Amino acid sequence: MLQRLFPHPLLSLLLFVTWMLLVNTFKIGSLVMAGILATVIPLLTAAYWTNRPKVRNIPAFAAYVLLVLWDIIIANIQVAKIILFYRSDQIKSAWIPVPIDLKTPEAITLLAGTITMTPGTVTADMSSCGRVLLIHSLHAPDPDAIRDDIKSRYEARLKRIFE
Amino acid sequence: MSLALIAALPFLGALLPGLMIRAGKNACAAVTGSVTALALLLLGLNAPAVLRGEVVQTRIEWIPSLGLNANFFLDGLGLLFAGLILGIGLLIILYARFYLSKSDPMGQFYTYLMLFQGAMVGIVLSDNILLLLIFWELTSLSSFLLIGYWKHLPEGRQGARMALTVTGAGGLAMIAGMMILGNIVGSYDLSVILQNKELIQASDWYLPALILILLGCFTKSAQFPFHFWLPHAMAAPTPVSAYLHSATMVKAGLFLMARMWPVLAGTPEWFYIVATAGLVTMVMAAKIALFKDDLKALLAFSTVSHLGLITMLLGFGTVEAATVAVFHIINHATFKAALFMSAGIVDHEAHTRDLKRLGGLRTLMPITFTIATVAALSMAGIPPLNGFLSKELMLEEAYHTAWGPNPWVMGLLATIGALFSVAYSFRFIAHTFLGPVRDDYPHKPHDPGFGMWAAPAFLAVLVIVIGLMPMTASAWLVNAAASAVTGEVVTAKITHWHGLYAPALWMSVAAVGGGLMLLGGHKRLMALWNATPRPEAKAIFDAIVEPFAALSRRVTDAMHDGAMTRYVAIATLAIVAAAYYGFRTGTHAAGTRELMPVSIVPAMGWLAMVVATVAIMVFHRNRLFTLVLVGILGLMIAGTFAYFSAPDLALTQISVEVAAVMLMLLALNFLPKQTPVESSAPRRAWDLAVAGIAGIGVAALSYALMTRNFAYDSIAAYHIANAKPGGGGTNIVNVILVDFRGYDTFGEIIVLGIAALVIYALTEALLRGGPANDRLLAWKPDQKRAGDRHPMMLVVATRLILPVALMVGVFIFLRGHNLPGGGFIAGLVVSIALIMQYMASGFAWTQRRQRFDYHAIIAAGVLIAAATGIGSWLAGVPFMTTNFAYITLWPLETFEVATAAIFDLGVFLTVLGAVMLTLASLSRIAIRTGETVNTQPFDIDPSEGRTLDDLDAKGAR
Amino acid sequence: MELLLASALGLLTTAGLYLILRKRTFPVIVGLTLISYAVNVFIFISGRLVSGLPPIYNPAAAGYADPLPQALVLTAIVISFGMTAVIVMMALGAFIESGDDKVDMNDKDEAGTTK
Amino acid sequence: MLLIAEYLIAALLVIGGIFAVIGSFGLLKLRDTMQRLHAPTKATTVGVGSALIASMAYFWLFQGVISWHELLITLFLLLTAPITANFLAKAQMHLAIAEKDLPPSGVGTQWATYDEELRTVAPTLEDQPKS
Amino acid sequence: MILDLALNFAFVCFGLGLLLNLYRLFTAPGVPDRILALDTMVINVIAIVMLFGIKLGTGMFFEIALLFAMTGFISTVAFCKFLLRGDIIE
Amino acid sequence: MMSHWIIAPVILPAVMGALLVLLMRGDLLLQRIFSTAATVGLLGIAIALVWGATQTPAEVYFLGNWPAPFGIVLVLDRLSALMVLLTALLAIAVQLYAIGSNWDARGRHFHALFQFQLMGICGAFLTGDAFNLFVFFEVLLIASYGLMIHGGGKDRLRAGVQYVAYNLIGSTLFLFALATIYGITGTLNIADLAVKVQTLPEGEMALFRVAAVMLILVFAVKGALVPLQFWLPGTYANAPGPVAALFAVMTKIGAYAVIRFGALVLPPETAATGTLIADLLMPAAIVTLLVGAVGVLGASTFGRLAAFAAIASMGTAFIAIAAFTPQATAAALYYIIHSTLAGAALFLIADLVASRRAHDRLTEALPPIAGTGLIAGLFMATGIAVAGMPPLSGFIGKLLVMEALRDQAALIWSVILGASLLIILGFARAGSTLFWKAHASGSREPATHRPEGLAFVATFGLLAGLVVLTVFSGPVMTWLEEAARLAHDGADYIAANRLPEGN
Ligand code: NA
Ligand code: NA
Repeated sequence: MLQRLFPHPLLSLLLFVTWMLLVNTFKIGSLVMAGILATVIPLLTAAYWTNRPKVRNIPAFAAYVLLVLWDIIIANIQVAKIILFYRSDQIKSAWIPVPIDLKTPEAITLLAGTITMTPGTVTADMSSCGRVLLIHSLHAPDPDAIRDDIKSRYEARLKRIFE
Repeated sequence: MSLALIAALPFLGALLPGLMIRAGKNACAAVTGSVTALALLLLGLNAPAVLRGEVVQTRIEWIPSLGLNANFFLDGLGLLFAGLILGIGLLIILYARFYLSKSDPMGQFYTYLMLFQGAMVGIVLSDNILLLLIFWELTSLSSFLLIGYWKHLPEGRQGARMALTVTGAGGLAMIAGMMILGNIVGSYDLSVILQNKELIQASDWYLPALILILLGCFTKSAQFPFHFWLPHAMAAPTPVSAYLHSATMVKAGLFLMARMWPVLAGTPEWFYIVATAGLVTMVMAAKIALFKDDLKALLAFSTVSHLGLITMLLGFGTVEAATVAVFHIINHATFKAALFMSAGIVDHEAHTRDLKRLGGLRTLMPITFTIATVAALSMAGIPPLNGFLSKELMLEEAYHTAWGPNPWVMGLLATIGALFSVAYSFRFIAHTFLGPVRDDYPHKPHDPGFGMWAAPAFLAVLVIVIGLMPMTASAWLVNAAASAVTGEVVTAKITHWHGLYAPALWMSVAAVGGGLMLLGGHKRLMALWNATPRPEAKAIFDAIVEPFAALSRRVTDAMHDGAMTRYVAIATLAIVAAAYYGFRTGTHAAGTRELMPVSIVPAMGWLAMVVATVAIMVFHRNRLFTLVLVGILGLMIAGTFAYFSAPDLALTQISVEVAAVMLMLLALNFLPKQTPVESSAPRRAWDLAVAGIAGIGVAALSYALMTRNFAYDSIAAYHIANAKPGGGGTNIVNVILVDFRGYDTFGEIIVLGIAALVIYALTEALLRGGPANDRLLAWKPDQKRAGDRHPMMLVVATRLILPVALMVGVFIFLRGHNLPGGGFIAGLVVSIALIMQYMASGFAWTQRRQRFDYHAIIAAGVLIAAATGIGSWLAGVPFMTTNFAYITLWPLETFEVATAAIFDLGVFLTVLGAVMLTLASLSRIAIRTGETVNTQPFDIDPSEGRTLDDLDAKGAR
Repeated sequence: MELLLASALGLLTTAGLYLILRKRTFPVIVGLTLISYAVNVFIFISGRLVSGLPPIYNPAAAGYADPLPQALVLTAIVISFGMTAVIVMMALGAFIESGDDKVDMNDKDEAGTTK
Repeated sequence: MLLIAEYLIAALLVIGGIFAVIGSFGLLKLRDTMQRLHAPTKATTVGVGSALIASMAYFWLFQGVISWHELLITLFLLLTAPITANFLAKAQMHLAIAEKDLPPSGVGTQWATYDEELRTVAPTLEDQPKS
Repeated sequence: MILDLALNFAFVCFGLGLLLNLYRLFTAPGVPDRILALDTMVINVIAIVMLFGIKLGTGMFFEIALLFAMTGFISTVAFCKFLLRGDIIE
Repeated sequence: MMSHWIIAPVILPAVMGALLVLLMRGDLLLQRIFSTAATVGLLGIAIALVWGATQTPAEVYFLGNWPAPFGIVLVLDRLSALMVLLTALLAIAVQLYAIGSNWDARGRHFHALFQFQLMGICGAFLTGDAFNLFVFFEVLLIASYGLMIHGGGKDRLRAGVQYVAYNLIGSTLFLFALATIYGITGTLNIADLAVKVQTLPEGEMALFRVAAVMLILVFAVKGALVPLQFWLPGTYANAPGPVAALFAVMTKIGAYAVIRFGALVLPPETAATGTLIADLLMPAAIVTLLVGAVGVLGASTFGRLAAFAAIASMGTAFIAIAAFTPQATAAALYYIIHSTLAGAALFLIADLVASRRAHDRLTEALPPIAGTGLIAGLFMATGIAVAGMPPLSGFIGKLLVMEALRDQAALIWSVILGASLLIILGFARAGSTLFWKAHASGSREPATHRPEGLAFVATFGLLAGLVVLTVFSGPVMTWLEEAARLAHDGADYIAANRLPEGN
């Protein structure tokens, strides 16, 4: 019953919070409304999200988010440095295939997103089998190091969270 | 009442033949005839009074404000003409019964005939010149039908058209003339107009009115130079010719000249125009008649000639001449109708009317011969027949009338006309009936049955009777009619012998002698005539009308050739020019409103906007880039709205702009991606100039507006003051939308709903079998397509973004009444969120997961909005009167409940449904081009074991 | 600021009309979009320019931007959106039916066929 | 306290502004499209992020309103930037980059953007839905 | 005071970014670059709108910024999908 | 006592349109029944409104219960009631024809669009608010777009694109005009506008004149006034027959609006605009009549002939309107009623012919069609009406217009009468080709065609309307003169709005 009422509990939670952020005031009425919407909207959209992933380790997920936020700041400073201080011919861009072990689409997407938001890398494409991500690196003197860094710093953590 | 009934009877009678024709031709003719007879009877009942000198009147108010009333009056003139029309009409009905062949639709014929008869009777009985005009034009129309009765004959069609054109044009001129007359007098009633001779003739408008009215008369009576249509009308069946072109319609012009004689005649203008035209017509038409081999053509031109004669007499403007004119009208009607019918009998029996193929019928058709001879001799003016009497009187009048300083030209020409008249009359007899019997008639001729010759015989008897006893047989009628024409009491003295010294006697003798001489030398004259080049009336008419019609077609087609670009350029220039004219002719004061200082960010936005706008003009051929630029413009305008305190507008602008760009992208998929260069550089420069002029106008207007204050307090002050207390919302814009001007919004959502319906219907039409469908089935994408239709990242992100965006939609909807937002923006936000879902996994996939009835959503939206409005009726207040209340429900805070919110829900649903239905339609078109529907949300799913590796392992690849 | 807006509006109108005078449906539709942008802003400025005073009722507000033109613009935007959707689809339909996307039609050649 | 806050907000604004300029500048300076993709997807998110946080702080400290919803925009931008980059990269690959100029995936399959037969992987329905 | 200064500095920065994007839009070698420039423009505009909110001390601009973010994202994806597949909602 | 009936002509079709979409979109028979019922209902309401307008001078319906000029008002006076009645009458004929000829089955949503079209038209006639007039213009336009391309097809869609594009430009102009008017006067209520324009400061006059010109030109686009008439032939000739017939009232909306604004807000006595409108309108109207008449003579197809006849009729109507006197306006109204019915009949007949032939070109004859006699009779009668020949109402209308413009007789009368001649000529030639020449073209066997009883009933109905109009011209004119007097006087109209003092 509860399963059917809340097909995506995490989504419901997210929506509840989103509503409170949107209304920007803390009132009982808002809470009621948030509750209603957090129930109804997942029901309405459940059809488009059938195989929902299980986040097994929420603290790890939180830690991952913080890590990524920090990396984003660092990444920005690095990119800024490259843009401002490197001559064009000094920038060594590279395409890097990164084989991945993750299987759930959500995890893969999260990894791909993380890669884009963090130091000098953008997820450009995926292999037809879904096993390899194609990364473009802005400045990659050592492509292998970047690939290993991705696997150890992000993928391993995501694997713990999702699988 | 009875006069109106007389005029109405033929029209009522026109309905009967069509009904009666099933009962047989005799019944049809009998019914038609009895209606006419009844009308004649009614006329007869009024006759005694009229002959006593009274005027019978019937007045029925119709359109008093126009002065157009169904007023009828009957005086001597009316009695004469009505009698002729109905009497001869009766004879024609009889004659036509036997004349028409089996294959001719008789019901139709009688219907047309009765229409015509009614119109004629109407003309002569009208006591209102506007009413008269109605009947006048009706004769043109009904004669058009009668002349074109034999539709398979091209002469019939052309003759009918020519007659309609000429008499129609004359009729139009007459409308103007009559209206001028009415405006001079201040009444359209004839009986009033006829009392105002001095007023009319003193008016500056007298001459225009005279000319215009005479145009009508001359065209209808085929007077020079409008005589040419009449012979071509001879394509009509002979009964028609006999009726229309001898006895009645052509006399309508004469009737009108006679009718208006008291107020129009007597001036030099009248004399020179009317008498001259009549004289010229008389002589010229008589001459032409002499050389016509077609019996009916001969008679037609003779008719023209005699009409000219009567016109001339009326033109003299004297009481005596007018009296003669009246007398000749009677005489001409009798002998000419008889002649036409005789000619018809000849044609009917011998199957030809060509004088060259006739001759010798005297012994084969003795009865016809007798009738025709009597009538023709009368036409020639041979004593003692009635034609002689009026001709003598005519010559007498002509002799005594001077044309300008010249005293004898009138008499001379009149004599020459009479001379020709003698010649063609005798030719008619001689070349038809006299001479040896031939053996090459197209058909063996013999006299027809009694039914067919009865009518002409009756007329021939009349010719003789009037001829022998004019005073007994006709003077009473002539007197009555002539008194009516002249407005004086006329007592005609008609005698055969005016004394040896009467000039007319010798003129007559000269005419008969000369006429016989002409006939004697006819062969040589005919050769001479044939050798002389003559303008052919039809050729001239065609030479005027056809090029004009062709020119009309060229001009019209060239102007309206579907060149939209030119239409728009013309419209633009016209609008700017007119607006500029309006501005220049008014007083203008420069604005005094304080300007707003320029700050840096708006200046940058302005620069972006200017650059993007110019870029669109420059790069518009690259369509995708154009859309990107449109996106920038939309963004900048949204920013402008935001900057100048219009948050609702900014929200709406940006969401509408995205939806529109999406739509254009979807369409662009099927369209060419580039616009080819099709205009020359000068053309582009011209277009730019046109557009630039309008642009300058808009800039100037907006600057002028922005730099001044309102001339009056804006009504918006009321909205601001009442939004919260009266409308229950703090977002004044939203309160205006759902409350103050909710009715606008109601219309607006219906526009949106209709748009979706139109798009849906259009899609259905395209997908129906046909060229469009074939083209779609054969459609090939014009650009290479990448693999991976539905990349995983977007699908996964959408799983989060969609719910959040829906929530944002709800948020924007709910707060709309108090803060920027509302149903419309919310509808668009939700639509855009759904579009994202469609982009992620495809429309069809999404629709299969969860099907919405978009039609129902639209309709529900409209109905909810309408219901909110209608609901207020229950409370006894007008449509769309909103209500709101503050409700406190523990433990919640006090919240507002407003009916406006329900209305806004209707808006929301309509917007949503409309956008979705549009997308669904586009998607269906795409599917018809061969697009497939995916069963999975994204293409690559490593978790489900449907990867290429697995497929490789299974050997599927 | 008034001059900036006026000039931008004039330019927008010019560009819009220039595109409407092109011979293919696509630029014409874009042109119509541009002039509808122009007129929307024009309606808006008929309430005169005000910055920082949104028409949201607030007892402390120093004044308000004229809300009425804003409401009118909203209506106009929505309507022109519907119109744009329709003409886009009609242009697409005409293209699919005839195989080209010309705006002008030769009425003389194409006229007269039975509907 | 307020002064510190003011400096903090000012700093955030300045940082945001600088990053915005850098991001947009990178768009001009960098050599090829793939490189340029890096600049705005990162730099501007921080730029806007700073501005948004500045806004939050401003309203919190100066107007006494705890304004959370700027956070929503920041999160939204963080969530969508990778998708945007992914699509732009795919578009660039599709239009301007030959498959042979890219390293192989190493597992024997093509990169998805170039795999024209990919849609055979996901079964499709050929019939047309009735609406 | 310092806040005003910083605010104006930020305005100029984001405005400058906007103009640089515009320049890139026209000089771009390919369509993806143009879309990228447009996307960046939207982000800069969002920032400007928020700064404007700070300047006027009103939260009125939040929804505008949010909607700009949503629509900017969706149009970018739509343009790219168009380039990739032609039909954006196939 | 405010009567809710005033808004019924808008609400009834709107609700019915929505219900048709919601409940019956799959069932044509139900659509036909309910849509026709709604139209009949509309007619009943219209009759009641005319009755009501005859009893009281002007009645205002305050939407949302907001006072004028702040809310939107509907105004029922003789003029608006008349136009609603005319719309309803025409609608019934057109609807019967569409059903009888099966046109409504050749595409989707015919009846829903038809109802929405009626809603838009009635809304435009009834509104007392300038911006609301724009909204309802758009409603009726967008419905007309759908109806115009009903059934699809290459030419129709291409012509449809032109029609839409041209009208979008018109709508844009409308908004420019409204915004300028609002920007000067600060009001949108028509009555309020009329009051305020009287005291307009001199310095504002030039701008206001620009707005007035733009506004009238918008109506001129709808009314197909030269040089803004170009859209009409392609649109009408390519629209489905019954739709073109319904469009007969669409051009009249332009005429109506010019009368409403010209008489109430911009009369020649107003200092601000003076005779500006008349000065621009009259020459344009004269040229319109001539362009239409020449077009009738030169039309290459029957459809275009009918379209140019429509243009000519608008020329005549605008000539009368441009005089801006009550008498001329009454004449214009009479002529509008007449030309709506006659023009519609002509389009229906064109469709009867076209549906029985391979083409409707007037340049070549085809064998006789089924029912030639009947159709030719209808054609002749309609031609008589359109050309302004007696005895039908066209003649009376023409006389009324001429009589009302006797001050400018030399020019106006010549133009009207000359145009009549061209039209007569054009009709005679067309009829001869369509019906008479057919008999000479060899085959005497008429082609067979499915009988369309209802279609003929509809066409006859319109002609019967003309006959009734003719016979009862007297009382009709008396009624119209009062309508025109009230429209020009404006006092009742303004008083009914109950505007606040000194606002
Ligand atoms: Na209310
Ligand atoms: Na709205």
